[in-house]
Amino acid sequence: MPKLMLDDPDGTLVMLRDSVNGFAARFPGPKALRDRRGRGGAMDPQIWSAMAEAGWIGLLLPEDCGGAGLGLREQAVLSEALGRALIAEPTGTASVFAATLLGGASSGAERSRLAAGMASGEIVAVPAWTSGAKPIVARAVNGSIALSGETRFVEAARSATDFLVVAQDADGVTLLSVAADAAAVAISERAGVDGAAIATVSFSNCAVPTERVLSRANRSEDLLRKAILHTRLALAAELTGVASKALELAIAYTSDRVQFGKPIGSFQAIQHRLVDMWIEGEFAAAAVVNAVDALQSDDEDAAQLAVLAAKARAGEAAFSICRRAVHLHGAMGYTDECDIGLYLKRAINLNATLGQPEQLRLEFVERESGLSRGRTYG
Amino acid sequence: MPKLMLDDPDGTLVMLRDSVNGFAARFPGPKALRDRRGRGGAMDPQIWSAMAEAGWIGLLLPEDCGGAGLGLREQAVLSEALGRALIAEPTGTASVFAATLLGGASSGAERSRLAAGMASGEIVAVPAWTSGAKPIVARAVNGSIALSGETRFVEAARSATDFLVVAQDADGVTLLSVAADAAAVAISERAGVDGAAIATVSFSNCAVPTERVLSRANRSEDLLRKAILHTRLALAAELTGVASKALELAIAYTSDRVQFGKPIGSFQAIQHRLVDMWIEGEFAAAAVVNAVDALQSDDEDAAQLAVLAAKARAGEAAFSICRRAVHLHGAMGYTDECDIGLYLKRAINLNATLGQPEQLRLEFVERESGLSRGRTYG
Amino acid sequence: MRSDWNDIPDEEFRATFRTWVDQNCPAHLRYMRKQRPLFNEVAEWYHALAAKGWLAPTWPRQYGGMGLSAAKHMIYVEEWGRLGCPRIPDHGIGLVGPLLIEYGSEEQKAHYLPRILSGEHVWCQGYSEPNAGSDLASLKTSAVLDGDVFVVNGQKIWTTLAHCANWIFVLVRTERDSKVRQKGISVLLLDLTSPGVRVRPIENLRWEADFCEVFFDNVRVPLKNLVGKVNEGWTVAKSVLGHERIFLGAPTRPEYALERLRRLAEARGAFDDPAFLSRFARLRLDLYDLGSAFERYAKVLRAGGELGADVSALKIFTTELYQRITEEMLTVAGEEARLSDDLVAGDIEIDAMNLFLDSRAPAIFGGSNEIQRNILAKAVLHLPG
Amino acid sequence: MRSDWNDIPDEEFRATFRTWVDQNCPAHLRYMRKQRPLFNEVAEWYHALAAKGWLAPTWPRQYGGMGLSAAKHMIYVEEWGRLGCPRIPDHGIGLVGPLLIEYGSEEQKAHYLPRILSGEHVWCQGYSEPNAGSDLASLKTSAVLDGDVFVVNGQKIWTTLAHCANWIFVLVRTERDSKVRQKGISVLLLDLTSPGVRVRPIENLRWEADFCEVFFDNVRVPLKNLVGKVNEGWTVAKSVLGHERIFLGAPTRPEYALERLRRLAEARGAFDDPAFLSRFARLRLDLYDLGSAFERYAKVLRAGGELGADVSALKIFTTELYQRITEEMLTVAGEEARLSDDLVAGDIEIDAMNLFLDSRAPAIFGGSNEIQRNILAKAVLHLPG
Repeated sequence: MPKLMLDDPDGTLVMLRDSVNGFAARFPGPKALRDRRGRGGAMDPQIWSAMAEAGWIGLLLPEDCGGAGLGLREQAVLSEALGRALIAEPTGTASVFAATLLGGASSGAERSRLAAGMASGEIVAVPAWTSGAKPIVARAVNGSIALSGETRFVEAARSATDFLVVAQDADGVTLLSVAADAAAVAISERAGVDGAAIATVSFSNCAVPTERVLSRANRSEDLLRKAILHTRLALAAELTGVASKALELAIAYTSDRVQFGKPIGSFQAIQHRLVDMWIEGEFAAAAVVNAVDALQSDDEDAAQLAVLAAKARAGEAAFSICRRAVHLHGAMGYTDECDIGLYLKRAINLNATLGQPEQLRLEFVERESGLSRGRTYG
Repeated sequence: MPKLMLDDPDGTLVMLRDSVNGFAARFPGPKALRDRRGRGGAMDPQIWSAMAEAGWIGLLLPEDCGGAGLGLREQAVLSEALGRALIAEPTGTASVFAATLLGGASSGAERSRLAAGMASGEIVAVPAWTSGAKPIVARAVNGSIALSGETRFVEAARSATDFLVVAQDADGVTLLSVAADAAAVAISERAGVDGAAIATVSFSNCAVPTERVLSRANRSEDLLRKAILHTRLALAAELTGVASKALELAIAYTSDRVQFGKPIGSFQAIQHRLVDMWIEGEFAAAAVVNAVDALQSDDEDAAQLAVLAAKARAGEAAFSICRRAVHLHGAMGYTDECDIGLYLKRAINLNATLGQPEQLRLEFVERESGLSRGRTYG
Repeated sequence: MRSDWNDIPDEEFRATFRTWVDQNCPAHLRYMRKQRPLFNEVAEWYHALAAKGWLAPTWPRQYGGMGLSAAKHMIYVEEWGRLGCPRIPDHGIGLVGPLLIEYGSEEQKAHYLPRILSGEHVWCQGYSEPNAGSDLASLKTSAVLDGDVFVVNGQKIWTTLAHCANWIFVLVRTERDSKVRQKGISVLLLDLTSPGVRVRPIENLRWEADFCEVFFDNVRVPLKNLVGKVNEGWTVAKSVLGHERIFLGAPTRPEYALERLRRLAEARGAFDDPAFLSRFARLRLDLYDLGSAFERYAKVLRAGGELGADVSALKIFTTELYQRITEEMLTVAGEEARLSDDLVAGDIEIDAMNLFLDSRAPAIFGGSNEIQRNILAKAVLHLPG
Repeated sequence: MRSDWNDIPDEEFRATFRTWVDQNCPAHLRYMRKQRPLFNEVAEWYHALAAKGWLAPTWPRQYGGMGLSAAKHMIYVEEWGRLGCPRIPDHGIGLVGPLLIEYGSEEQKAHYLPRILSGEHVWCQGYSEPNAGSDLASLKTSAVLDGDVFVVNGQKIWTTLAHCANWIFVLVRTERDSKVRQKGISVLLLDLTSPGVRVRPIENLRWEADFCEVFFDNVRVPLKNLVGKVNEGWTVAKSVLGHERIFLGAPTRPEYALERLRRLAEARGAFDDPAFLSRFARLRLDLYDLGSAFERYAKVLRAGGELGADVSALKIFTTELYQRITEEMLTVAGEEARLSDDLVAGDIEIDAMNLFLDSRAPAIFGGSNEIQRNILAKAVLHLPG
């Protein structure tokens, strides 16, 4: 099955994959995903702590704030494995995005508090930022900072202990943390397709102590760009895992299901379709590996292109493979009891996060042709 | 095989189809098409006269100028049959377009001369008009009319006896005929994909006697719109015939060709592809029938939409069916000796004439939504 | 007694039908999100149709039907759809009625037909089994004759609306050893309230239960509930769909979905993006041409002809178009494609995810599109075996 | 004697190779329209490579080759492509050489290898027959031993460049009755100037003849021209493609075509149309990702590994991408898509129709994409038979 082919000289990657498999045996992804719907989309604190205990939350945090000092190769393999196992916690945002922001933030007590809490699982730090939307405005008022505005599509908002808010002040972009239970913070949730609630988080003149500022203009802009880059990579890897497992399920089902005296997987039209799905999965895996490699070079332009391509390819592949896998499961695939539908729904969520393929492809060609060098984010 | 399903109470349509089959036995389409390449793309006068003799040239001419008084149903069935038989003469332009222009022109000696000559095959009247291009300019000079400008993508220019020129004068659009051998007419040819030469015809202050004016402003605009409408219908019908025959050839070849001890047409992946090709062909035929029906109602808007849809569908279907049919012929399909490639090339020509599918579809939705009621042609 | 509907000109019939339906179908039942409402949810509309005598369009008038020709029936279905009337549990009307009228005994007709019209009997259809889907003839649910009673054991699946039905017409194997698998199958009318019957609804991808598993554990069915001859049920079972196969290919679903896409795209400003417009135009033309293709087959019916296997082209095209339209909705939805909640678009809500998930089903049910292509390859293109 | 090429760092090798090729490959031979020039058309470049010792990249150095590793060979091929060097008739270099080096006798190696390098022998490959294409093992051309001479009768087809070759290595059936069809096949080296040989070029869709039919009528071939053992030629025949299978999936053709599409689109103003831009972006990303996928297999070779059946993914993707790009060219060409002449785009000419027609071939040759999918289904996905 399609898989990220990365050098693994010291066996770290094999260990990571094994530990996810062990974890999935204790906390099977499909069951957790179904349970989450019953809870109205809130995170399962037990699963998140166990993930933190395994060292997966804030994997990208640098060692100077208690992180494992592991890099994007490890994150990609972890995300891929989580995708395969359908461990559908908000790893992309509440771990990768958050850790990239914190990792580059100014040293200080707040950064240390958040980083340590993330790694231990006690703090759930959820980024509050919407691509392309009107930014949250930060004003200095009486020695504290007042935030106004709203962010959309926030995952796990109700489970957050802190929001990492990207706001606009007079100097540019500023990054600060806000206690999730602050009075002037309002959360309005809607049901997500894979059972996770997706929220709009509003700040109505919300007062934040200046100690909670994590990074100021210029630096924050770079940080945000980097956080998007890393999160897209992680999402692409997770999508690749989802796609690969969905393909595996489709192969198993069609090899098993007998009609007209033969497994339906022996019919040539089904075989060719499975081969096409497999090729898409292989291309997704290769695109993610290419992005991992590019991120390890010094060429930021090349890395941006590679990540755009990887997220676009993996998103398209996962959506398309899962759709066809559902179809190949026949009537069974149309039931909620069959896991394959959960993979489809997970693929839809991840594919729609931080840019669908069409948008990413257009950004790629614009970037490459230098048509719009001015755009920085998204 | 896909076929235009039209009521045929008096058997006219069956007779038309039979007569094309008889003709094709005398003048096999693929052979004529190969011969034409050897002649540098010029028409075969013998074939054109025989077509005129059969009553097919100027089929749409009204009875008042010597036409058969037959209508678009008959033209559609004729064009479809010619497409099937790959009788690749410029029927769409030098018969349908020309006859529609002449049929609506003002009565007079020139109209009668041209109509009679077309029907007898002695005159080859070729429309000289380019969609969307800078129009030919007509000025009154010393009691005659001087034409300047050029038209592109003119078929059979070298074989024309007269050009039917759509020109712009001070009052609007005027239609007139120009002797093809007039001194100030220049023809520059390029090779077309199906062996027919495609020309640019230029008029350098070309003097034309006023007797050659066929129709003046207002009326000419309507005429041109109608000519485009009829020609697109005829092209759509011809494309449907090309598609249907290409599918038939692909079915015959795959039913015949044995590999691994079985005809390759027994392999399910091939069967499903052929079924998809057949569905496209059926939809093309249904779209053309719908357009024929719509043209017989009084609702011109509905007719315009139906014709746009038919030309788009038939063009896309023919191109796609022929491409896949070539592939299904394996290495044989890649040779010039095998007829299937000629069908592909013919489909490319007809599909590119008077609007490719993408353009026609956009025009359809614009028309339907009333976004651009201002545009009249093309 | 009123005159024969088929003698009325089409447009007059259309107007008459449309006017009454528009006035009598309750507003709160129009354009329901649910594709398959339960009987109780639409009972008032069911009874209103019955009272008017318009519940059974194709049954002969002697049995309380309208006796419509195929052409008139198409108008009936078209107007029904255009007015957004809900689908009623129609297995009794559409399947059991015609089955009994063709193969049932006089006693069976006299007993069952009025009870369908009154709504006393709500029917479901027991064909598919876990290992007999596309390959229906491999069904295993058995019926063994014990005196004048069949004892039924086995399981059916994908039994639509079994949880609101009280009767099932069920295909059973009455002869195990026949060489031709299509032999040895019989059709029984089975009371779902009999001891030994268990119905389990199955939730679908849209978190609704519209089909069920039905288990039979020594269920006793009187011999008189056999339809037609014993062991010759295959012909009976296969016969129930006549000209109605055209409706599997009706443009209704993609038509509805495209309109929703248009509204969503307008609300999101997507029509300002020519790349979207280009994709929309393709979908729009596919729908338009589907109308032309549908008309090609409808003409055959109007002329009194019968449909061949080629009508499957419509089923394949319409179900795949429906999917492509709903996939485009998710593209237009952008980040909101992550939601299962409906999307707000101006003053209406668009059920994008509901439609996307719903569109997964028709390509499978009623004979998967792969099976349809197999049939077309053989029956229409005559490709080698 | 120069040092081992494989000891030189990759980038240094690349630079050395590139510099010399750029200086020595004649300008008029760069970026030829013809995919498959005849020997005479590129002879000067062939001899220049031979004189430099760079004609046979993968042959061991003892036979006059460069002895390149798979990794270095990839660089050789990449730079060759980037500089627009013409393909030379390479059956001798790429197929016959490796075949003889692995299976040939010492006499055969000593006789034939130098004549390949000198250009005295120009080779072609006689595998396919009219009824043995995808199903090669069903070949029928026969060779019957008559003393120490094989008498060959039959016909080959799709024999690339046979009309400029003077030798053919040909698969023949030497044993008619074996149960396993792959048995009883042998490989012969056959002089095309022998009596009884007739070569007929076949014109292709692009009105060029790059392949031929070859007829054998009692052609006499000395026993010493047998390669390997009699009746065991299938293994020999199948072995000649090793790591070079990766090049069937190289992005070269779509890369070239996309650049032409870009130029045409610029000249026609198509980039102002966001709908085109959206389609272009998809093609561009397909090409970019093809590069990533190619790299995944190239890494295996660089690490000294061997390629599995999965490398066919590249062949399928690259050939179908090539087709989609050239189809888009015809869309951009608008009414001009009717021309077979090249299209004027600013100061260059774009061979849109030439590329469109050329792109029909690679999806068929080298094992049709259907055969590739069959292989992948079995060998990689392990689907049931």
